[in-house]
Amino acid sequence: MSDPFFPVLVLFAFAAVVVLALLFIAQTVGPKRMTAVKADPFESGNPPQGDARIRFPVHFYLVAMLFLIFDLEVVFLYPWAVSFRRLGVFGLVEMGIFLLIVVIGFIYAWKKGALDLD
Amino acid sequence: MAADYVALLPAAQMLVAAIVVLVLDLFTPADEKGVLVWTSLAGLALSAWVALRFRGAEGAFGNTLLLDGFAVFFILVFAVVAALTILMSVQYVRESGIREGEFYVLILLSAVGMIIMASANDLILFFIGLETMSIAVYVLAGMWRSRAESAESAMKYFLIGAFATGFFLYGIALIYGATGSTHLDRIAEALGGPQAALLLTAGVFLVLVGLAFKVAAAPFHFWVPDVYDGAPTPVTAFMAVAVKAAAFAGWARIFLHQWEPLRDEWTPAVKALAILTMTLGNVLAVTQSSVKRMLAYSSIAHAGYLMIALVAGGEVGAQALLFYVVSYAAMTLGAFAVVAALKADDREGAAYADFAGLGYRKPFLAMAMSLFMLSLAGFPPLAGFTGKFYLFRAAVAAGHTDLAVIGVLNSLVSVFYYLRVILMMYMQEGGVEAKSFRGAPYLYAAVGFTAVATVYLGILPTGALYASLGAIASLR
Amino acid sequence: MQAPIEYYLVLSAVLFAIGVAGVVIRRDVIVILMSIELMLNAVNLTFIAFSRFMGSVEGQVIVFFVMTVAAAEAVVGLAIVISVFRFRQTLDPRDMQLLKW
Amino acid sequence: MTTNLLRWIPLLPLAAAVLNVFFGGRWGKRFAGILASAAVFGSFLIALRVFMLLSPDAVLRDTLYTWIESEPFKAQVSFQADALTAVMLLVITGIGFLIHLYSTGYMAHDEGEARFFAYLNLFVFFMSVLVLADNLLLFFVGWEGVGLCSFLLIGFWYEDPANTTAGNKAFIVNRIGDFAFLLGMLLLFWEMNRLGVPSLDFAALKDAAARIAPDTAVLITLLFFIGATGKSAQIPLYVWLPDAMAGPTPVSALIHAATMVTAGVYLTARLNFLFVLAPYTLSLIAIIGAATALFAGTIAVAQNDIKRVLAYSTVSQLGYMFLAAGVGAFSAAVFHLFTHAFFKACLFLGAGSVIHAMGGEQDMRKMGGLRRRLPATYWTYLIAGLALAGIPPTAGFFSKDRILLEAYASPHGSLALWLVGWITAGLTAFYMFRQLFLVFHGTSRAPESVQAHVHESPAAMTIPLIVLALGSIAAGWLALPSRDVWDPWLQAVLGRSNPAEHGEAVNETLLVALTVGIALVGIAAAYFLYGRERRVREDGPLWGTLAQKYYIDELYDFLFVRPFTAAANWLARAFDPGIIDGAVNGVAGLVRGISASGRRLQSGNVQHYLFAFLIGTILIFVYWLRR
Repeated sequence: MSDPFFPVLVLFAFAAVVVLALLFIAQTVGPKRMTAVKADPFESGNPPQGDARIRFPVHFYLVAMLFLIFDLEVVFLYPWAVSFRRLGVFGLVEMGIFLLIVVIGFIYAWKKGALDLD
Repeated sequence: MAADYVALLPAAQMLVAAIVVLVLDLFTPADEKGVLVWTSLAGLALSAWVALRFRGAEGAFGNTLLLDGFAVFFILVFAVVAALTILMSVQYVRESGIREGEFYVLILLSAVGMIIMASANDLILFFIGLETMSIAVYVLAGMWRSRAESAESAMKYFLIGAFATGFFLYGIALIYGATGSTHLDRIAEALGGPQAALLLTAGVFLVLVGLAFKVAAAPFHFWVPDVYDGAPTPVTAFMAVAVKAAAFAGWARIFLHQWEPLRDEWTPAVKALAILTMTLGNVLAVTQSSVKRMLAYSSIAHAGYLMIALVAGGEVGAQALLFYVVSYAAMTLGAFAVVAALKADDREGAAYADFAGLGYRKPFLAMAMSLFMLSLAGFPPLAGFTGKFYLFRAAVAAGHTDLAVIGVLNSLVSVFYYLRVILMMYMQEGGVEAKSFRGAPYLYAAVGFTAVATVYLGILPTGALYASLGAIASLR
Repeated sequence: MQAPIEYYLVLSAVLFAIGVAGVVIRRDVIVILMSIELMLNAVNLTFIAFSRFMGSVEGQVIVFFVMTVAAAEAVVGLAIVISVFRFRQTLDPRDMQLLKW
Repeated sequence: MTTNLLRWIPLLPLAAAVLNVFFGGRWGKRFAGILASAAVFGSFLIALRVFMLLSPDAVLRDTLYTWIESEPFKAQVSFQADALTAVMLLVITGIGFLIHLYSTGYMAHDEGEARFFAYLNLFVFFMSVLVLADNLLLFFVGWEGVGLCSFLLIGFWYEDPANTTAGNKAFIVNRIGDFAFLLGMLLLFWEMNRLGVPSLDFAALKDAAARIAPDTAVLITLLFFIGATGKSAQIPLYVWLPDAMAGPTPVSALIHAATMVTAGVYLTARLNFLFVLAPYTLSLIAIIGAATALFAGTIAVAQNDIKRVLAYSTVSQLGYMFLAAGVGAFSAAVFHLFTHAFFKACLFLGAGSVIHAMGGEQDMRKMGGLRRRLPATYWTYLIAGLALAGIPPTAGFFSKDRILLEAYASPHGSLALWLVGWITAGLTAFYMFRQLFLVFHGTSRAPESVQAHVHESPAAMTIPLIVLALGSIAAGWLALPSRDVWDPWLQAVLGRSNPAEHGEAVNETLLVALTVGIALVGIAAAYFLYGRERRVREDGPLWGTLAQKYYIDELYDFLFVRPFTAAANWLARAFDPGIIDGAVNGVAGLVRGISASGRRLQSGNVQHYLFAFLIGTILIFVYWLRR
């Protein structure tokens, strides 16, 4: 049992057991009296209006996509950052070009009005 | 270090052009979009010039990106085809409400992808080029926002494209596992040594599947008719010619040149694919009611003919392949250009009936279309015939006479649906009013250029043949 | 005690198969997109496994590229799906049959 | 020795023909006739010049260009003129010119005059090419050309369907003969090639003749002879000549009497060194010649159309020529050809002048008593008739007598052949003078309207008649027994065949007396039967069969023509649409069917495509692994 990660395994197991137990007990012991009010979607007290599945305006999707692109930009920045010293000027120029292209993409998106959410 | 960037120059130059057009588009008002056209064309011309200027520069990034004769040959083809597509689409795009700026940017970006594919000597680099091109073309297919068909065609192309990329990538992974590298030269060396045979075979096969999809070979061709029919005609032309040419470039470099030792393994499969593709493409084209859809099937059939060259292999086969790519490009682009000329506001005038009586209304267009149809069918004085001639000669020389025979029979079947267009144009009345010269000058320029090319390649093929021979020789 | 490479390969093959099945069977385009991403990740796993066993870092670098491409593909895929959704308000591929024969 | 004279003999008529075709009609009525006659006269002068230049064993040669060049084999368009060619040329151009002159009168009121003269000139061109050719290939060009012209000229008055069918009949029957000729030529070339001499030039043939395998030689000469029977109207391919009378009379005179029909005899004479190698063929030729002579003679007796009598007479005389060739006496055959050309042309032109006078009437039973009304025609007709019958002073006597002598005395000859020849001579005399008496003597049986305007023909027609009549007499004196000019002249080309040297010293004068006797008997019988009043009733079974030409035409029709057309109809109606069209449309339908069902495959559902992609991959992978 000298494997350093053994305690982590124990912790996982304990957490799983507790959660499942609570769910199970609530499910079996708790009373099940269904009433119309209880079936309503809970909107923190005030009566529910409209369909539960509201349609997100498309802009949310746009923002999600933009996030995806810049997130990947960061993915490439990490290894660059780690070996920044060794790469020297070459690395700097290279990453400069990469960032420039992405920024142009950002300007394009901004100019095309992808970001104004009103 | 400087040498590394020389080989990259054509691709980089094209990318810069794309970005310039992108930025320009942001700042040019709606009615002056013409400047974008000229900048794009200038960008293409510049990258072609750069490629020619630095031909033979030694490979960049440890020989993963080469600028040898082979790559330059294809770069020129891509540049010309992209330019013709832009010329073809100027009027078309304005009329159908497609955003002009993005249209040209995407064409340039996909050209960047193609250049990388043609000059990649590493599977992963090839993959990146392939994806750059494909993603740009997925969007291009869906640019005509006001038409449901365009969106649907983009969706179908994307789904199957991504699916095929999955297979392609899995193939690269397996080859990486089997040979320890994705660099084609090192793979070639490792082919001699002991390696996990099954892993390598599976990998090679999956790469073949990926390429076969891109080229629309038989079992993987189902997307072509729908996507080609739905997409705007200039994009269809671009897909049918440039994308296919890039895929064949990759196929030639990887399979014909690098994986020559594995010939006996992959040839039978490619031969089966070739026969299936040719026959299916021709037979299904017979009962098409729309010329555009017929041209889609015809492009499948011609992919089948091109695969004959792959099966033939060797110096002669590769030369036949390169020459046929050029002649195929000329005649197909021209044919699609004429179909584009028949577009009337929102309706795509592409059915056979729309072509009726064109001979009397627009004699120049009709004559050019007849040239393209005859050349596609393989009538002697034109490029199609010379191309097919060298193809079948290569096949017979390599001992695959049965392939040549099937090819000829298929050409026979193809004569029917090609000449039906001519029949419509000259012997029937009615049909759609095509664009006049004043209406679409660029389009007429494109049609003119391709018509001249079709005839020139037919009568004086030696120039193109010599160039393709040079390209093949540089592969060594 | 290092697990032999076959385990990893089998796992990635299974993942790949699941992805393929998802693409072919599921009736929702978004799920199809997800299955495609699953296929690509299965390939990533293969790359990592081979790179680990061959002791070369090349495989892992390749994963970077694959992930970027997968992301780009996903973005474009979603955009196309949205444009199709605009026309027919459904995500079922069987309704997208305007183009046939 | 080479010269560039020879080429003009054929080129002049050709040039005239071309001019007539394009400008004939426009430059006035007489232009066509004059131009055509001048051209042939020019050729005649050159032919004379060539005749002067030639000595018996000299050969003039004139090469124009290389026609076919395929490595070892080389066929050139080149002409040669030796003794034999000179004689033939004189006949063709000389008599040709006279007939052209005659035609200017005869065709004066015919609106197709330019076309007629163009065809006639074309004929003279082809005939001279045939005679001048120095290799078999060019000879064949001439051979086919004359066949074509005879077809064109027979069917000249194409409005009347009877003429066109006659033209077709002539062409088809000739084609059958030409087919055999072609086979012979190819076989000969095959054989020559085997001997290492890949050439068809007559000179080369002559040198290599000895080395040709005997049985191949027999086959070659047999095929050539079948070709000759087609062209020179011998049994069994003679049926076209009588029907050829449908053409204008000058055509009959030139083509179907003097020149074209003799092409077969010229062929045997030109290739005599081949025929000598095949005794079996020679005897066959002799037998067929004799049989044709007798057979045609009997039919001629019962004919009532003035031109048909002469047609059968020509067939019969050609029979004589082949009889001579068959017994090896080629120079006798050519001599008879030479003299026959004169008197037969004269007879035909005379008949033409009679028809012209009678306003197109050709049935002898409606003529009579023209002696006083057409004096010039009568006298020339009489002289030519005497020549045909073979009465002493005329040329006919010398040539026919020479043939009968050869038939009896020569090594290949026999008593039977002589006897057949002898009887035919009698028959010839009989039918000739029957015609003479019917047409010229007795009282006229023509209706009053016709008799009213009977008039002598214009000078343009009578002058040629007179010249030909004189020729019929003078031509004979070239081969007088005492001073024989003919034989030594042709000796170099045709080889020795003088009867005097071989065979028992037969009593020549007895044979001559017998021939003349039978001729006189024939004439007397004709006079007795037809001289004064017509007493004999021309009916009864024998007469009927003769009149009906032994029903040969009906027999051929039944044996060949009807089954052929039936088969053709069946092919056209049942086989072609059913099988061939069926197959072609079938395949097209099949492809369309597959295509239509194939289209269904394109369901439009993207997941079907993905599924197909997957299945495709699996199948191909299995196929890949199994290979």
